[in-house]
Amino acid sequence: MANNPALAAAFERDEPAFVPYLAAGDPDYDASIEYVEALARGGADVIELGLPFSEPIAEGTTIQDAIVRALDAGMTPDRYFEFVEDLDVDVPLVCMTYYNLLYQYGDELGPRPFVEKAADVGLTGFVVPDLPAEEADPLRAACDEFDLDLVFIVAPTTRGERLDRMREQVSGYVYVQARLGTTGARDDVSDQTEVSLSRIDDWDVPKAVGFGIKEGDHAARIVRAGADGAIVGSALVDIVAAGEENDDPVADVADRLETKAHELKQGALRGAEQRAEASGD
Amino acid sequence: MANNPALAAAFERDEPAFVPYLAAGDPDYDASIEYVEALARGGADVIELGLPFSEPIAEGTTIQDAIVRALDAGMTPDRYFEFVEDLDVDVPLVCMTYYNLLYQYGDELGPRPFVEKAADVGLTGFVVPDLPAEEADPLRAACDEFDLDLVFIVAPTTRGERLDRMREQVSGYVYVQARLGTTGARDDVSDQTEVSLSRIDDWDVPKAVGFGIKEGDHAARIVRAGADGAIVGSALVDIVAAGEENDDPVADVADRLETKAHELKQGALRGAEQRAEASGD
Amino acid sequence: GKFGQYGGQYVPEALMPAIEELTDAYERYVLDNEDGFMDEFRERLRDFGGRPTPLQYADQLSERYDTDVYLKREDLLHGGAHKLNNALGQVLLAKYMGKDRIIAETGAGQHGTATAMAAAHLDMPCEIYMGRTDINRQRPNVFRMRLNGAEVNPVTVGRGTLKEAISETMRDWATTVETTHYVIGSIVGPDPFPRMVRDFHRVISDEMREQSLDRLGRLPDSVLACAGGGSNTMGAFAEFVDDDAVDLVAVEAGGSSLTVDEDEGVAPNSATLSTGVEGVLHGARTKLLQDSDGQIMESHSVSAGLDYAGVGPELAYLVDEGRVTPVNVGDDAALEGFHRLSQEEGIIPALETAHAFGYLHENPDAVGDVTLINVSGRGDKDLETVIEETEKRDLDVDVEMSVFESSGGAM
Amino acid sequence: GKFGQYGGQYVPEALMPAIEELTDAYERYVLDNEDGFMDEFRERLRDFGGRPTPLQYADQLSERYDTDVYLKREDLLHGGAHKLNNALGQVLLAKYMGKDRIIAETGAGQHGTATAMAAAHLDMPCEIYMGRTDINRQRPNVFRMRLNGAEVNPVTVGRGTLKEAISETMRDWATTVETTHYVIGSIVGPDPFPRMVRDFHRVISDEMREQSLDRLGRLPDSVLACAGGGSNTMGAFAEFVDDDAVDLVAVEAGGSSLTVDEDEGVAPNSATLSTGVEGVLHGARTKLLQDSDGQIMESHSVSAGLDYAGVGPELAYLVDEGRVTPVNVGDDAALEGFHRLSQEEGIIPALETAHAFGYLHENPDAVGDVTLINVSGRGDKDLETVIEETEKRDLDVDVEMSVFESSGGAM
Repeated sequence: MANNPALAAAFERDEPAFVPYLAAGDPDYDASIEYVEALARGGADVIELGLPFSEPIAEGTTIQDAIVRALDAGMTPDRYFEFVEDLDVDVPLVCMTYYNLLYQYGDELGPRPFVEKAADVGLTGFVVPDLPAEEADPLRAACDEFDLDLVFIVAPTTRGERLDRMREQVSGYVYVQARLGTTGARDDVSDQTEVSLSRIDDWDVPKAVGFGIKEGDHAARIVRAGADGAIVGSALVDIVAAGEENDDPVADVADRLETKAHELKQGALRGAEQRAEASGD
Repeated sequence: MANNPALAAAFERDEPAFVPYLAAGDPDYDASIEYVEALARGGADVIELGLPFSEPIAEGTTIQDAIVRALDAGMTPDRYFEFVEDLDVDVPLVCMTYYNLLYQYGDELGPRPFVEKAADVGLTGFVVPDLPAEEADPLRAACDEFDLDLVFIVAPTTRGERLDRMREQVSGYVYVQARLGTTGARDDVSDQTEVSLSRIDDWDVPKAVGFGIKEGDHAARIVRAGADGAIVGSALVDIVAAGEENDDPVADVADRLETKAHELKQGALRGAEQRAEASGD
Repeated sequence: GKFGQYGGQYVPEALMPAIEELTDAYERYVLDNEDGFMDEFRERLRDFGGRPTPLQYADQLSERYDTDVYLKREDLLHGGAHKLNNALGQVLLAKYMGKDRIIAETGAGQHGTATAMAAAHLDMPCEIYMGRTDINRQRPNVFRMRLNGAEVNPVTVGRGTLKEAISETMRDWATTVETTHYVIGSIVGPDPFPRMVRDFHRVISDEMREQSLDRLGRLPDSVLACAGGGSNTMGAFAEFVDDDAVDLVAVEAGGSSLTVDEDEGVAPNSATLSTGVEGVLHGARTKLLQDSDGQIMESHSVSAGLDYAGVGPELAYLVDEGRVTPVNVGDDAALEGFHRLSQEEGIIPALETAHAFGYLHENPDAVGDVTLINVSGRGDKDLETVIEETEKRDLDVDVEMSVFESSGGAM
Repeated sequence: GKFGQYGGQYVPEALMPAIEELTDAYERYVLDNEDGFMDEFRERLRDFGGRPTPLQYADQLSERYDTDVYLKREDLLHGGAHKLNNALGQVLLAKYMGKDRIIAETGAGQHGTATAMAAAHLDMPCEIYMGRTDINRQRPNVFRMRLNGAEVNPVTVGRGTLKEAISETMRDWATTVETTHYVIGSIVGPDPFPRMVRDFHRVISDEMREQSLDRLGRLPDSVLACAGGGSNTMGAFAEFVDDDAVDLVAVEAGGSSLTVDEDEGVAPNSATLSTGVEGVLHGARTKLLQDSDGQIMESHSVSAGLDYAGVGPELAYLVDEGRVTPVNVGDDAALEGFHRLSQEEGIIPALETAHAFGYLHENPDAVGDVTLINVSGRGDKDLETVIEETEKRDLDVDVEMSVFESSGGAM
């Protein structure tokens, strides 16, 4: 199920999707534009573009620090929309942020003004980590009105009725959380992925897996386990953070991001091949 | 009433007694010997010789400091008795100390061993500021046994039954406290003296007044008010303290003490003349 | 689990199962007293906590303001504040739920110390998240937590204070949710926390109401309580909400000013009920101090325990309904209230509590003939702050500490 | 007014009339409840002080020592220690006597803060004498006294600690005796103080006995209390003295050693009941730490509140009679007791109190099946000392405070 054709198209190609995340405006507006465009060049199929919120309760320290950098550099919802318009990329952009920013935007309380503006600048959907299915009706309605998608996160702890409720609400893709905890690159990608995917096997949305994917091999492994896409955030934010810390030229950091994106995309593709071999397709 | 003939004799002369106080061993053994002897030369009729106790609750800061100096220089009850023996003076010595030192001395608890030793070295009596008449029976008994006197302090607050109890116990002389508070030289000598003296008018012991007498004129005033003697402590201890502080030669300090003693004795004599004139004797 | 439009459960999906499990446990153990949970809770509150706490007539204040002032002495509860009611309730509940680890956030350290005490008492491993800044300025409370055997985890992100500590604790919980219970320290967070924390603190107003009827034969005209997150507030109000004739006054920290610096993202107050705007923070929809974009402001109060940009959703609702009156009192008046209660009644209150006395002083005619004030905590923790902040100011009530400088003798 | 050969009234004559006046007031108001004095006292103890304090079952200690351990929670009394019972009683008595000024001595500051609180509560001017050394090492308690409006007079003579402060307060009293009452802080001093202070603290054992009978249907096998001057001790024992089957154990501070340095005049302990010799100090005949000449020793304990060279004459008597068993516990064991109670029961005790738990740990078989321990005060005042003293030692129970050094993040 999908509202937004562009986002739907990204998952309809006959290959696993690579879905990188960066916080918009990290470490500053101009550099961030370069970095996001580098991801696109590196093979991103969808980009989750973070709109920084001051209390990011679902993020680990890596992304938290990125958010602080972006806020300090002056990122706001309005600047975010400009940022999206300024980007020269040809992949669908999904807005990842917290509910309060959606709720406060515009003249009336509630998510509709934000969604309207998001549609206007060409965003394709939302991931809102602090908005469970139970509280999502107003955002769902606005998304439906403006043909945007609303992605939900399925956690390892999500079971039974909760899965049903989420299945009713989700569109675009489902974000499968590979392990408990907050975002952050880890060396292990949990075996839980396969189990988690099996629980939502019959959902009619693409399944993208995130949390802890750091290298091409990780991406390969989760795709082999059945994922339709690999979501990668912290491993990319680490590159931005290192560049910032070492005062590296923006172009160098952008190159590194492109290279990393390429590695991850290739990993995902490798995983798809392995899956095909394994299943004898 | 008196047990000790020497002490009795000191008050039986036809003039007011001058009763100075010093802490034995302040600031050290040898100097203290000189100082006490200087008081005798200056005209002392009786000397109250303090045996330093670590918790002198009835003393003001001046004498308290003297006691600390004496203790630091090694004064103990046994050294005190040596001290008395070493003194070359011809006036009766009264031991002023706290009850615990009397109580602990010797092989058995209780004041008897101390009193026995005191009699042995030639002391004539005791002033024990923390021993009210109610608790004095054992010490009284020992004093009677060894012909020593037991002086009590009558305070401005002492009234009625308490006076009667004290009258039964007192011997040698009665120490009339000129004002409330602890020992210490003050510029004023309270008008309370006359009132206090009138309360014990008919007691058959000499009345010596202390607390706050600092100059010859003070001594004159209390004698004029009816006192049989003037007790002076802090004003003399101040001289010792100043000498110690300025590192003055012992002989100089002794001279000053002798001069001061003389002034006080003369003041007392002047008071007696004025009293005689006023009563038309 | 909502209070009008307020409340709800705005948390990461990974936590939702735990929230559902907790809701179930709350309903069974707390609301239905399953397995005698509430009986054990009340018994431990009595024996370990020292309940009931007295309702004391304040001789001096009553005379000064010409009205009968009664003090609800939550400062006498074990640990020195009302906080133990909730901490003990939640740690005990975690035990009934079979959890084997406790985590909590703390700002000034009061909730952290209460949780550490309760966890030690009930033999549960406990970790407390506390901002680095708060750790450095609240050393005694850190000592107390460590002495009670709790781990104290410094949170270095952001300004290193309460709101960062809450976010960090939620992150821990998202990782460990299957074995761990998160003891939230106020009537905030996702449902069922606001209801549950209120119910653990409800004993305050339950006793107040009974003591008032027993002693005075009547209900009070007003109940005053300071309000930060709002746990002592709702604890003191809960049983009076249906008594329409009893005024319920929530005294917030007016800080140094009610105006806001949007550019710096700083509100020099924590008057959320008076000036906040509806939004979503830390799991609930409620009134918040936020800028026009929805970014959360740094709040400020001389009292660390009121220094929070949100407020319990139930209080937000009761204010909108007109049942609770929000008022606010600035730093200066709170400090004066602190000194006045210390000097005149012999009770050194927490700086949080002192705000309620600041309000009484400024509005003695507004509280009716009988007013009950919740003395939510004692002020031992605030001594250094009070002395420092008092020295900076020219207050009506004051005290000087020159005894430390002087070196002269006593006589 | 004597306990066997102990007690009496060894004070300067100037004070005797005040002592007689006080004796009269004690007999009329305290013993005979004239003008409803005791009724008002009990009411204020309840409402202002927070009585009754709980008798709490100690789950963890009971299991550890395989005996039923109950804690009498005097640490929950207003001010954080049993001291308020006496301070409130005496300040109220002074008011009934028509005095218009209060003076008191304090060592660690617990009695001083209790007196300052009581004086503020009852609107009486108050001055506290405190050694210069103690002032500098007990700053929080000095702050509390000042905040409650009391003057704090530094005593610079000698070592500048408790015994000098007592002497100095007696000096003040000798000057101002007509308008001033001296609130002595323990069951020491001239009669009627030891009897009177005991009677104000008697409520502790009165409640313990009743709680024991109510809860257990029986009396305990033993009652443990720490003993410095002995006020919490006699408070915890008084009502049990006639119950011959109840062992009464006074736990003194063994300090670093029971041996004595005569040359330096220092006893590195305050085990007066165990090692002291009969003598006269501060108005009473009792057991004392003194050298063979009768000079009073400097006592020592890691716990400032036990650090006194004397002891209440009634306790000295009860020890001689065999009714009270004196035992002693060294600094190390007291510190371990402190940590154990903090970590296992969630109660941070005063270092004084901790001695009783040190004894329990060393002698779990000596206390019978049911033992009641008086938790005479809370340990907030001792945090810095405990951390410092713990770091110096290699204890069985320990806690490290590295959270302050670390600068890493939490995750």
